[in-house]
Amino acid sequence: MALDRFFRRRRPQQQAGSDMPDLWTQCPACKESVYNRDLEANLWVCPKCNHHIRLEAGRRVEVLLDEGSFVQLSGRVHPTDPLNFQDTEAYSDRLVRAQKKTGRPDAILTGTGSILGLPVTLAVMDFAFSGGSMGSVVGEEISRAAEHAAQIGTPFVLVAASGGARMQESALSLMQMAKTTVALEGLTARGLPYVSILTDPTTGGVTASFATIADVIMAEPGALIGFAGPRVIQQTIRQSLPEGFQRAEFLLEHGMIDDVVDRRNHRNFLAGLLGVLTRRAPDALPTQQSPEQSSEQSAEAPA
Amino acid sequence: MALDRFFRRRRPQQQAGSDMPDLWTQCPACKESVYNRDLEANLWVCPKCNHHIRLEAGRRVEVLLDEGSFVQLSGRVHPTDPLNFQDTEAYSDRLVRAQKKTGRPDAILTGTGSILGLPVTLAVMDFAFSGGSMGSVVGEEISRAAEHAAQIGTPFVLVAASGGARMQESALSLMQMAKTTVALEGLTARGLPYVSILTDPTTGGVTASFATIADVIMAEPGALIGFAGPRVIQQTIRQSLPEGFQRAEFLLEHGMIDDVVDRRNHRNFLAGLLGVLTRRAPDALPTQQSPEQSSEQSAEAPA
Amino acid sequence: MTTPPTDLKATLLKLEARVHDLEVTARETGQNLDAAIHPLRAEVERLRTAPVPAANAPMTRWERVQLARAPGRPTAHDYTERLVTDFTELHGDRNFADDHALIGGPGRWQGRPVMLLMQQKGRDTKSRVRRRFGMSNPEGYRKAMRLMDLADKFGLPVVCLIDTPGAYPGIEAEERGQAWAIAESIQRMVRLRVPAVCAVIGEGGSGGALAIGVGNRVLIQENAWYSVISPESCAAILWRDSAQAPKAAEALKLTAPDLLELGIVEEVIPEPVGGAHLDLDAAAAALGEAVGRHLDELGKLNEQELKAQRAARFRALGAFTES
Amino acid sequence: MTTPPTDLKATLLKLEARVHDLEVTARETGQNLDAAIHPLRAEVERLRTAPVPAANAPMTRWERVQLARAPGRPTAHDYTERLVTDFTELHGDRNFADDHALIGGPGRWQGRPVMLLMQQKGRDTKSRVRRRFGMSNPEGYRKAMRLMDLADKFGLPVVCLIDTPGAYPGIEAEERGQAWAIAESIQRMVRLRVPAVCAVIGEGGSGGALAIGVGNRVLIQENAWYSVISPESCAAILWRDSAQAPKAAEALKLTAPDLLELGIVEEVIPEPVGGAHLDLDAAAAALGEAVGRHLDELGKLNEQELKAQRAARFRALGAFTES
Ligand SMILES: [Zn+2]
Ligand SMILES: [Zn+2]
Repeated sequence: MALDRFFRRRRPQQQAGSDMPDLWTQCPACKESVYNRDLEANLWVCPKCNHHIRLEAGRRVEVLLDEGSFVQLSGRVHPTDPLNFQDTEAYSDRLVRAQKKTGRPDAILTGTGSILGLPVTLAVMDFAFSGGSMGSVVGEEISRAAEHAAQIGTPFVLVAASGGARMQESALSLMQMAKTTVALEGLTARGLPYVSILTDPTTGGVTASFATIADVIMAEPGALIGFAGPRVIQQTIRQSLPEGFQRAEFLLEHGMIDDVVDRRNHRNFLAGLLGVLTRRAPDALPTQQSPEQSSEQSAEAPA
Repeated sequence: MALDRFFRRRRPQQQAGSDMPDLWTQCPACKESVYNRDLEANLWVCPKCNHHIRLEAGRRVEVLLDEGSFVQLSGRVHPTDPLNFQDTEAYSDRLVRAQKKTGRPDAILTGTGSILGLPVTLAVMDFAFSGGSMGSVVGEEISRAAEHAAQIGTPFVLVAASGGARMQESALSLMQMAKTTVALEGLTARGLPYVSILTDPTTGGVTASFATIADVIMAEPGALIGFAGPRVIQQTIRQSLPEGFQRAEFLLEHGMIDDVVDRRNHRNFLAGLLGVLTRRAPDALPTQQSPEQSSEQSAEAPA
Repeated sequence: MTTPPTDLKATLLKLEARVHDLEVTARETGQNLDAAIHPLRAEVERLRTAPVPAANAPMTRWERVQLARAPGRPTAHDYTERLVTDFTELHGDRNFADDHALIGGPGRWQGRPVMLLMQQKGRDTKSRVRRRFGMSNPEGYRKAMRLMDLADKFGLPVVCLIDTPGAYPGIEAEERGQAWAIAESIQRMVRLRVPAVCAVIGEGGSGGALAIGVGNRVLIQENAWYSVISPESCAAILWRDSAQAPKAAEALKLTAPDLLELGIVEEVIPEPVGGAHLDLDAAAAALGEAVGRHLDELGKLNEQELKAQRAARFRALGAFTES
Repeated sequence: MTTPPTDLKATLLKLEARVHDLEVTARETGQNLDAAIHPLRAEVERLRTAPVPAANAPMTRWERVQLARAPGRPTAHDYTERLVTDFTELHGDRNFADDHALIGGPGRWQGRPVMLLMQQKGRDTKSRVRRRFGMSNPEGYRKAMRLMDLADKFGLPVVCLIDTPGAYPGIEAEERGQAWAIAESIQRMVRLRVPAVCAVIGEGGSGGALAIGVGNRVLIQENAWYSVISPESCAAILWRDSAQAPKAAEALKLTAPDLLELGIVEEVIPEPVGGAHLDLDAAAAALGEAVGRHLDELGKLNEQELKAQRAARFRALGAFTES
């Protein structure tokens, strides 16, 4: 099976940039304690309850790309405080704090690499940085990454994780929704695929722009995905929300996403899909998914 | 008001081809008897209950086009019986009967003319001929009319009235759905508007092809419009149908048509709309509809 | 024609053996395997009682209609499992729902990158209900259009496997514009810039089938049918008695050879003697070869030629005289 | 005119300095920068000749937000009644419903054939409820896209009148893809082959406004606002107290002059002293003139130029430094 091969190629190991001070991690969903080493080997999916734990951007890159293939593009663009925004704290102070916490200039990491040998350009939002909020820098880096993909002729893969647009840049944040959309046009012009992966949570202006105009939209199981946040909706309608509302599975049922894909199958899914969309010859590396493998169809016994 | 002008220009009169043996007609909706002369002056809309009485194709042309402007295109194409179809009656006999009844080769009348001075090509389905069913001739005449419009550079207006595809030509009837769609492409290529008017009833393969891919879809009040007939649906779901189901107003609410337009306003509506879509200079003939004239908005008092 | 008539007997023996195996396993393991056993048993029963076509006895049109609908008839999945690799099912119309009666996604048709669209009836009672017996709601056609957009964008030929009694006739389907969805899907196919090969593999029911049937080539399996209306509905209207369906089937001339003669299809794809269900591998091989051959032929045409050929093909259909 | 005179003076000085800079650059590089210089110069001229507001009545940002929302504030209909003839409202998204919060259709903007899209809050309680106070469901944006398709097909410039607190935050809106509809509408505007002029005439609330705000020119009335979030919601999140909305409004810099300075809009359309509601005809005249002028200017560009200009305009927005 393809999954076996995947794991054979990616043995657990100590990662650069991801220190593991604690031996155990408590799963936020089932509250069980899991060995960090096991968790990492399982791509931070809880082995007990299958909960997909949120990933810091660097880890996401490791989960998706072939080992050692990542070449970073982002990092030179830094945020400013164009409105001199001050709430209970100055925006500039918030920025410094988030930068120290994450080691990144802003909530975005982009670069190139490969997935099962297939070259891609990748953009990963970092929820750890200010809730993955989208300001000018996030918009600019995503735009540049999309343009880079078009220029070098690779598919573009984006991992969304964001609470929405960054209030502290007001209308400038809002405009990133249009800006990124403009930048993605280059991929369309060159017939290159764009795949987005919606992870927990993806809401607001990010869902309402680049994240959902992808050619193919994947989502991680259980991810919260929506435009308005659940609290806002509850305030508006003053009634309780339906079970599973705005979760990935809910959106699949409502026709909004192409599939809910287990994190441990992302690489296979992407390689199989992008191989066909780019009309590459079937690879020596078999990444075959025949129709009966999808969860939906396995429910049907042959007649 | 525009309506007054309309009536001034179209006084009741004895029409060529429409003999009126009876002095009175009973409205099929409210059962009131109405003077034929009054009915004609009111464009066969019941003055008592506003019911839009079904129109024979020739009358429809008179209702829509400027007096004397109609030049017929259709008439040279005649139906055959390609399958040698025989049910309780031979198809060929059915055809002869319908031809005698209507004086037309098949359920379609096409031609050119003008609406408040604006040149159009027009196709009108004739429900009186075999329930307006679409076989090869209907498909061919509509296709030719659409192609003619593209060739001479006029908008195309189609009045639908049909129970659907004609069973007696089986798959050949079905293919008319694709054929007419192909023929309409010429209008798109030349940037010419296509407006359809759905009248009572428009169902089946006609609704599921040329009638609903118009740039603008008008419908007459109360017209039954749908894919499956109400009886078929009732048999499938074995429950009663909601009030007003498949009526023009229902479809407007469900976003399927552009507007429900009273027959007495068709000419104004079309002239105003087509004038803008073809970017003609505003005419000397005022056909203005400012926003507050729509029924919806008149409900709102200015603040 | 690939399978000799003796194959029916062989198939029956094979199926009976499998039923027996399953029953033994169920006993031994204590597992309830009824979900697997029942359909097999039903199929055995069906084959036993099915009118066995003698080599010299051509089937009536009505018999073919029944064969095309038989529960054991291979579904689109049976073929794609054998013919398609790297398939990624893409879900949803990005508007309202994911329809399970019409599914699709990119994959490789015997190695050729394509966009696959297929009507899927389901293979057991539960999935048949979920897939509405292959009758799509508007969302199915809207998903199809979305996938056609992707096909055009990435230059993937479109392969459509048609198998539907018709579009679903329900209240909600009407509310959400069943007719509109079909009409727009027809138009979308007319506008495709890539090759499109369609194959009717079971039932080709009316507009619901044509919605994904506007191909550069339209093929049909030997025992499939394609018509403007089902024989039952036709009989109900014209004879005022749906029991007259066999008569209607004759009158409608809806079988593969009829359609070839009428110019509605380019080619009839042979099935094993007795029907595709008797030798699935052979049926799949014939379908794979025919679709693949047409894809290869169409691959030589450019966008304009493809659109022009498709338009001309459908523009020409119809029977009339001119005075 | 309500801008405090000191701000006006400062703005004038700034704008004049920019005009001067551009002129110098043009001379030095030999580049023709008229396209950039002319709108700036026009704005300088406008500000110079604008009626000077009473010195004792400067409005705070929060006061402007309240003015933009006041029930007496003219709605899109108030303007189109005065500026648009031959209007035909086209209904429905051809998918699910007709949205009453976002409406549109072809008409003549002071004689010019255009496709009009407008958010409509309603003018009395009943119509406000029916129009969800200008908050569209996804169907509103899908209708907008359909009308943009028509605009492209018939070469009609698009005029958008923006006035919404935001897209509707409801269960059904989420179920039917509110975010998707907004994202697709933004993309649809990016792809327009015709000129698009947008004007914020009241509230420009977040993505719900931007969905029809991706114009070649974006204008804003003097007392309108445009922001990534409403002051109340911003205050609720950042101050954990929506009563701090006035503070949030200050911080968000969401007024017309702010947006001009940030480069979000090309032009501030003057309103009668005290607000557009005090002299509807004058307000309409100013709106009509500004939109019409930009339409005329854009009419000189071809499809490629229009798309390129619009793309470049939005691609350039953002504030960052580069190491
Ligand atoms: Zn867990
Ligand atoms: Zn009456």
